Amino acid sequence: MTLLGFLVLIAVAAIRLRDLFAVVMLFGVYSLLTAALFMNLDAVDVAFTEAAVGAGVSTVLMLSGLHLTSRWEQRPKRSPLLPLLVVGVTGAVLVHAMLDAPFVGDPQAPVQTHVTPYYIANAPVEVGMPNMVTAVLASYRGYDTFGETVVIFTAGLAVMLLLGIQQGTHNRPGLNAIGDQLVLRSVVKLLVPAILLYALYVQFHGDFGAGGGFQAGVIFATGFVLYDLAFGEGDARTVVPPGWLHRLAALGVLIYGGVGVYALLAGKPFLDYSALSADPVAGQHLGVLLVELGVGITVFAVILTIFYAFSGRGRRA
Amino acid sequence: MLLAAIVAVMVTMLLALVRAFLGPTAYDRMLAASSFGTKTVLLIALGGHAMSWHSYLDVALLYAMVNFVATVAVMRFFEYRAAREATEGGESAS
Amino acid sequence: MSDLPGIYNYLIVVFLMMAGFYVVISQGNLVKKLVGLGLFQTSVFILYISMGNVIGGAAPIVAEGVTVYSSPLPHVLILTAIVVGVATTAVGLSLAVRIHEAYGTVEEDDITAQDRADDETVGTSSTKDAAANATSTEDAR
Amino acid sequence: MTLFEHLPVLVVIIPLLAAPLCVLLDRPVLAWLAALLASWATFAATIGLVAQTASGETISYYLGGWAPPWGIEYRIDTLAAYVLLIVSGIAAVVMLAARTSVAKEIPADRAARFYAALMLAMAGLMGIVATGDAFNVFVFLEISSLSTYALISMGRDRRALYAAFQYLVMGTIGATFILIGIGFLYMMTGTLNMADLAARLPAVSNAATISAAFAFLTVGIGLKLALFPLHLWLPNAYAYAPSMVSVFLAATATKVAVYLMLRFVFTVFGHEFSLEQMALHYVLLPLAVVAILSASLVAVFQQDLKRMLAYSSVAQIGYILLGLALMSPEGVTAALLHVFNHALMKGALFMALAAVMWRVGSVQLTDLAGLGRYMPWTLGAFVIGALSLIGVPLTAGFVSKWYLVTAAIDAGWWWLIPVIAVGSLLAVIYVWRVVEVVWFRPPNPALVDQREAPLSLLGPTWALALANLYFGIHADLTTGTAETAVASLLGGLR
Amino acid sequence: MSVVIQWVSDILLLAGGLLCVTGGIGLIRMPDFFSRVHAAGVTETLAAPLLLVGLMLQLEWSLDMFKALMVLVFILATNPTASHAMAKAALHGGLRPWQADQDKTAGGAPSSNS
Amino acid sequence: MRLLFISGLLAAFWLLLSGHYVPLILALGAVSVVLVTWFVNRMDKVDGEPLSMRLGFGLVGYLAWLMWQVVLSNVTLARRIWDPRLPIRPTWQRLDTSVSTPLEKTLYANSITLTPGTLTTDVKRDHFMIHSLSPEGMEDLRQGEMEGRIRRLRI
Amino acid sequence: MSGPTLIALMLSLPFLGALLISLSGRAVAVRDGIVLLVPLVLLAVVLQLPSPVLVGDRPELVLVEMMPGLSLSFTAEPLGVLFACVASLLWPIASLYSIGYLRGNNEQHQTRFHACFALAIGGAMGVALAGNLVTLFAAYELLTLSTYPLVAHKGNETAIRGARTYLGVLLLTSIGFLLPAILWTWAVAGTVEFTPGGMLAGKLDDGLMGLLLLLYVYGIGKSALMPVHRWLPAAMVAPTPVSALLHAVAVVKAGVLTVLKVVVYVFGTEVLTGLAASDWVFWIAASTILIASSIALRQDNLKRRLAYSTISQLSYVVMGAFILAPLSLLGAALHIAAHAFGKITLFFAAGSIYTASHKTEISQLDGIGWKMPWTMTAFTIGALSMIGIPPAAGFLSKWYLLLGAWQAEHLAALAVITLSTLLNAAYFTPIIYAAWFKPAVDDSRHGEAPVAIVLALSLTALLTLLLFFLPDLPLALAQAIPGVGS
Repeated sequence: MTLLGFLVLIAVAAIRLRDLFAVVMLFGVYSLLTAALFMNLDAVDVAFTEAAVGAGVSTVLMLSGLHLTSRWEQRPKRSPLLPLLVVGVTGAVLVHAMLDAPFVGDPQAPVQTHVTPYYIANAPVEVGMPNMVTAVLASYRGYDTFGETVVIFTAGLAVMLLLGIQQGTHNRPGLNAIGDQLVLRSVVKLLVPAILLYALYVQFHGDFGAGGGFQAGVIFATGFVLYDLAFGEGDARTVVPPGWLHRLAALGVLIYGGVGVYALLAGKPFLDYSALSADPVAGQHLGVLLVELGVGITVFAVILTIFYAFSGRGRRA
Repeated sequence: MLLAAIVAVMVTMLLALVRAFLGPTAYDRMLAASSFGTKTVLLIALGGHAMSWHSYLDVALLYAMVNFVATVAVMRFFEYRAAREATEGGESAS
Repeated sequence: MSDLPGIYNYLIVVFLMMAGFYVVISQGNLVKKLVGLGLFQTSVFILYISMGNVIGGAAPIVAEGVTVYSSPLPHVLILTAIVVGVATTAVGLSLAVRIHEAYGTVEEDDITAQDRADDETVGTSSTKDAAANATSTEDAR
Repeated sequence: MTLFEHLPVLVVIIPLLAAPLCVLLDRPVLAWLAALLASWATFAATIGLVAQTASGETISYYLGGWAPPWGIEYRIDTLAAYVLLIVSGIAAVVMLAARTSVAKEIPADRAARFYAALMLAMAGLMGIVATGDAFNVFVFLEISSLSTYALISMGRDRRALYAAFQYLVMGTIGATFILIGIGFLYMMTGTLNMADLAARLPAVSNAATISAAFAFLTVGIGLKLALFPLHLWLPNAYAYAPSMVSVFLAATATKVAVYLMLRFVFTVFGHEFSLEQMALHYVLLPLAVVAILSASLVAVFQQDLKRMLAYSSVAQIGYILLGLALMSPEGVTAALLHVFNHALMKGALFMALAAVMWRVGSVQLTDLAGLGRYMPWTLGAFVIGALSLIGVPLTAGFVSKWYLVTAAIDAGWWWLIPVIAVGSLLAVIYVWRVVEVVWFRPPNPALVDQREAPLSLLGPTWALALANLYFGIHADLTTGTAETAVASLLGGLR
Repeated sequence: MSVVIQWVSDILLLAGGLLCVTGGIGLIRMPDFFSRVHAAGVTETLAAPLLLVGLMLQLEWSLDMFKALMVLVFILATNPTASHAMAKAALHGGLRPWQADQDKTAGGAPSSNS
Repeated sequence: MRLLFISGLLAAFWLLLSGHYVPLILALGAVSVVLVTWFVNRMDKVDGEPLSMRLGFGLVGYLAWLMWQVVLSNVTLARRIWDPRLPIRPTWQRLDTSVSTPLEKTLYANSITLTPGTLTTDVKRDHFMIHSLSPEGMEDLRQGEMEGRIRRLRI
Repeated sequence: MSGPTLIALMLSLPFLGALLISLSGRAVAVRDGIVLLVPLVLLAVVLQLPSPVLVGDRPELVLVEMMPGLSLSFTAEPLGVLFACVASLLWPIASLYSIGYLRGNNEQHQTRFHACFALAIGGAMGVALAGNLVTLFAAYELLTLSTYPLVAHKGNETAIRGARTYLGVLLLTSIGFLLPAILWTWAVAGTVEFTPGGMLAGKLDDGLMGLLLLLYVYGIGKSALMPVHRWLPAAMVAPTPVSALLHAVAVVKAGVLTVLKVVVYVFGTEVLTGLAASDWVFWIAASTILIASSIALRQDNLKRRLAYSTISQLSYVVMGAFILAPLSLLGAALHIAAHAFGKITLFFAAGSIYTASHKTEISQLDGIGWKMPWTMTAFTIGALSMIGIPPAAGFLSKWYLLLGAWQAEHLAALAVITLSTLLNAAYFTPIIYAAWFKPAVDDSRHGEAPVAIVLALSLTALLTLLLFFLPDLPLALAQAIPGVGS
């Protein structure tokens, strides 16, 4: 409840503030709070992702975007009446809809009684992993996740098309203006390996707890983003050249798709992992591992691509 | 006592939020947001234990990390901007 | 109104969604619009996660001594939706950046004003196209 | 399982996997070849699907081997196969012309990624149509939308950027509305599978939540559909996009949105709920009428031909919705026919403009005076498309308008006839302005020594133009399929 | 868990909570950005360790305890760095500390610039 | 050798995080450690600032001392915050220093920042810029106890 | 050759001609050869058709089934065959004339002109043979669209504006009224196939039937009933061969033919007889005759006077149909042919005058008869036919119209015909008088027009006379129309 109250405060502030920088900061806070709320609602995986994405990646991206555009918003000239009316009507419809909705947490709600029980009863057995979210994500609804991977690939492609990526250089921009961020660099140098390893831990422990390919990819990319922020993009681009990234992004999608096509060739439906092994459960396990790997690679590559694209523009500007 | 600590953390979050709204400078908001982030980490760690959430410490660890990255990014944002304004002679009045 | 507490969560979520929605449709600054979209989508995520929650349940990860789990399905859906959200934000931001490069502003009013000014001097359209094309080839390098 | 049984998923994953392949190949020619092969393979697979569903069967395909409602199901009935055919057919034709046009309009080092994005847009649209799972719709919707935003922004004019941004904002609002709608449905039924939803919805159909879900889905899809007055993004998006993108989008994107609308209105909610409880047609009807009249009128005043055609598209969507609003088998058949025929005519028209753009570098009306003398074949095809747009007999446009008016008469809504007639007359006006200028004005001095467009553009243009004639003269195929599709879609209605 | 540990843990948690709030109050009361950094530091340097150690005591010997430790280490390593970096950025962004002793310095009145 | 050391640290980190000690996960862990080490090596080559981690008991002792300082200054600061008069007199001054290696500088600067009441705002080649809530804090630093302890660590 | 083959040939020859003409555009001599040859072949084909039709055969050709119950089908029935004969007889002559005219005036875009001309003939054949309303509509629109480039031929502002009016009015009426009328018919009768005796009998009450009738009558804008006649004067901007095509060979004739087909095959004369709306249409046609004639009287521009004359003459056909007597229907059908021959002669003559002397106003024609004897002789014959004086064909059709009116005891019709004949005489005789009997004012030295033109107009003048003396074939065909012979 308190968290929701905080969220309301932030939302109101975000409407009123004209300093976009502050708005973006608040948006980051909003995401972080939402993630905490998700924890409270038993959605560990979602909280994990929202924190990495909303508070991390989105904020960083928006700041980059802000850096390349302008920080102050003009006072809007148009009348707020029509938007208010639209919002009012939409809100009224929503409130109306909520009056007939099952209560939050009602064990008799259709959500809890129809498909869910099957997952809870069978996912640990059929797919063989304790984390049902991963089981549903990567196997039962593996095709959605394939789509999700393609979405992120598409985003990377779109950003590449829009902004292009400059090749790496060895200068350290920004530093000449400010001077050496020695302290920051040293600490970052200590942290980056830990972050990278943590990402891989998240990648491979999605079966057991919160995490999985998507979160891992984001965190892995975050490690390099941090490195880039501290050491300058010249160094970062030498460590991970942009030329790798679009290939990696494509590769990840192809790994995921390849598992599906392999099943096709084995005479099973697309993405039926039981084709991977004589023992269906072992096949599921292997399949989930592989597709999560594909997801992780694509997400890592795309997030870093996007970041490079923005920071590359920054240097030109 | 765990509960008291949680409440204390939440109160602090509220105070940080107030600072974030008040500003007045962007750096104040940045500080408030960073501080808020740290409080969230603590909240997750304590609350997770209190309500026995699954793998809450992983999440807390992640939050701590993300918070740092975001802060560094913000800082960089200002550095670049300052550098740009120094070369261009300032673009915005305020 | 005895059922109000049960839907209290939802009502606040509705408010949050509408706050985001309002930002999107009322503000003229492109970056702020994107922030609004983010708020809007994030609030929808809360709606989904709320409906998956069950009283006395635990996170849907098999653990000893736990019998009631929250539904994993909304979590899966929202994981996907979060990805979609960040993808949209990234694409939107890169568009905003390019718009800023092309127009020198990210305010809708200014952009439409410039477009209208272009319309009035139709004769120069070809040169402007050529210029836009030149920048895009330059980007490519 | 044989290859034949995998067709439902193949039509989606062939273009989907061609996209990363294009990125890996990285050279424009190779990427184009890959995209071309993929689009034609998809087209061939779609024809297989059409054949399998021709007499009204429904194919169900369990992705990952999990039975619905636990897994995701692909469900292809006649209607879906019909729409799949439109999308893949147009894509196949577009890819034929793409190499020439793209080489001129897109920088060479981005061409490979451009093809990848085009493949993704196609795969997204195919996925929306093929799926039988409500949430999967959202995922594929976003694949197609995101790639579309990028594709539009590749236009040469800087306005393409702003157009893409507007589309992005509107599209995302639409997608979020759809997400809310799906969320409510899930909240009340606990399932996401469309067939399962259809079975479980009647029990809870009195809840306000379901009505709200219906409202949100309608508005969300309406945004994607460019339903008046939610169409504001469309004219700029189509006008400033690269030529090939305009062709592809104008011919397919809104069609898929129409399909989605049909799916939700009839399959998921069922006509009883949609019509009797929600009275959807009373909402759609006035909007459709206003769309036809106002958008046609606006089109008359456009100087940019692509923009003019874009407004015309808004009006044509009005016709399609008019068919839906009649809510009779005849009306829906008319709508489906117009979905198909409009794809053909707008494909031909935008393709002809692509050829003009290739040669002249502009589609401003004033720049094109007397062009007919230099590019008679291209503009001849344009005229055929234009006639089809007007609805002249022996063209495809006539067939759908014929059905539409007949359905209106059957429904007893006589007053729609003048609306349709006025819409057609406005079409005459905006189309004939062009014909007049390109054929009968003295040539623009800047055009001297222009030559006919290359065969690679002319061929696809004429293929689409001739299709307009073929399906206008021999409409059995389309009408028959449309009627079968409608029969399976609304078996209960009458 | 022994009673002693429980007691120690409770005391640590309570102290941490109090310090935490103190930092928050400081964040509000302090006159300018740089002094607020100090206040924020309170919570991060002492309150967080107190709370986390209190938590670790409750977790006893387990992987979770190590993870909590890692969180602590992480906070201790990053927060001063972040504070430092922010202060530095603020300085270079043109913000000057308000100094009680020499009112005539370049920065002028507190909390004016951005 | 250095890489082996880093790998070892990373492996320990993995084992503490993981909690699942089955062959598959362990093998993946090994791969992960190798991958990360490879990246670390790449970074070191590029940025020319390889990590030197000479951990010793000296550091532990220093940290213990530092924690105590932190507690002390925290108490002071907390008292000031709660004091209705808010008795602070911020100053911002230059602090000359003779610590030289990057890690020493980092540690020193962070230690200053970590103790509430003093804040390093800038690190230059031979001096820091320090913001202090009260002149006393500045004086304490000038006396050089902290600097001396850090220099004695020889890291 | 069998009936269907003939029909297929008739329909395909003009299109084939258009294709060949466009392909041979570079080789002018070859192209003009084709322009002359194809019409002759078509004529040879068309003339095979009357004999089977006259013995009661109704050859039919179903091309494709467009939609269930809707096919693209063609039937050779007397009315259409009559029109087809007239059109195909005039096409070769018009082609000859066009070649002469276009070359004589050094016109641009000759290839486009000839190709579109051929397409228009194709449309006319389609209208003539259409077996149902939809096919008729398609051919009707083809005719409209293919004549548009001809009207806009000159490409200057006036030409484009005139062409815009032409297309606008014709499409407005056809899409706005004719198409809804067809759809309505389809909805009511369940078919659009032409049926002798009509398909609507008893399907609608009188009020709605009247409304439908008005929709048809005004939907067929080509029949130029007032007030939808505006397109015809507007189209006067076109070159003279085009005017000939519009007024004589194809367009307006297709319009009145469509009216007749609707009367005969859609409503059926019996249904119309009892209908109040028939009377309305009669009066509309009658007033069009009188008003258009009075307007013609005031025109000094020769072609404009001829245009208004056409408007009034067309209404004879419509009026004849709506007198609703068998003989008047016969007269109406005959008038299609008679007016075609006469009016084409007049327009050819006008074009001839323009080509030779660049004169366009009637007041400039004093004494021109002696400079251009062939042209003015032909003009005189054409004018006689218009007024209805023997031995020109116009007399024949007017005679039957009068007989029909008498038969139906329709006094008003008698009065209108008489009055309009006087008006016709009033606006044609001054021209003839001036041409032959007034002294030439200017001394411009010009002779006859080029040979091709003179040859063409002499031929049509001859035909006008021939029709009077040898009316057997058209009479026989007209008598075979349902509702006439029986």
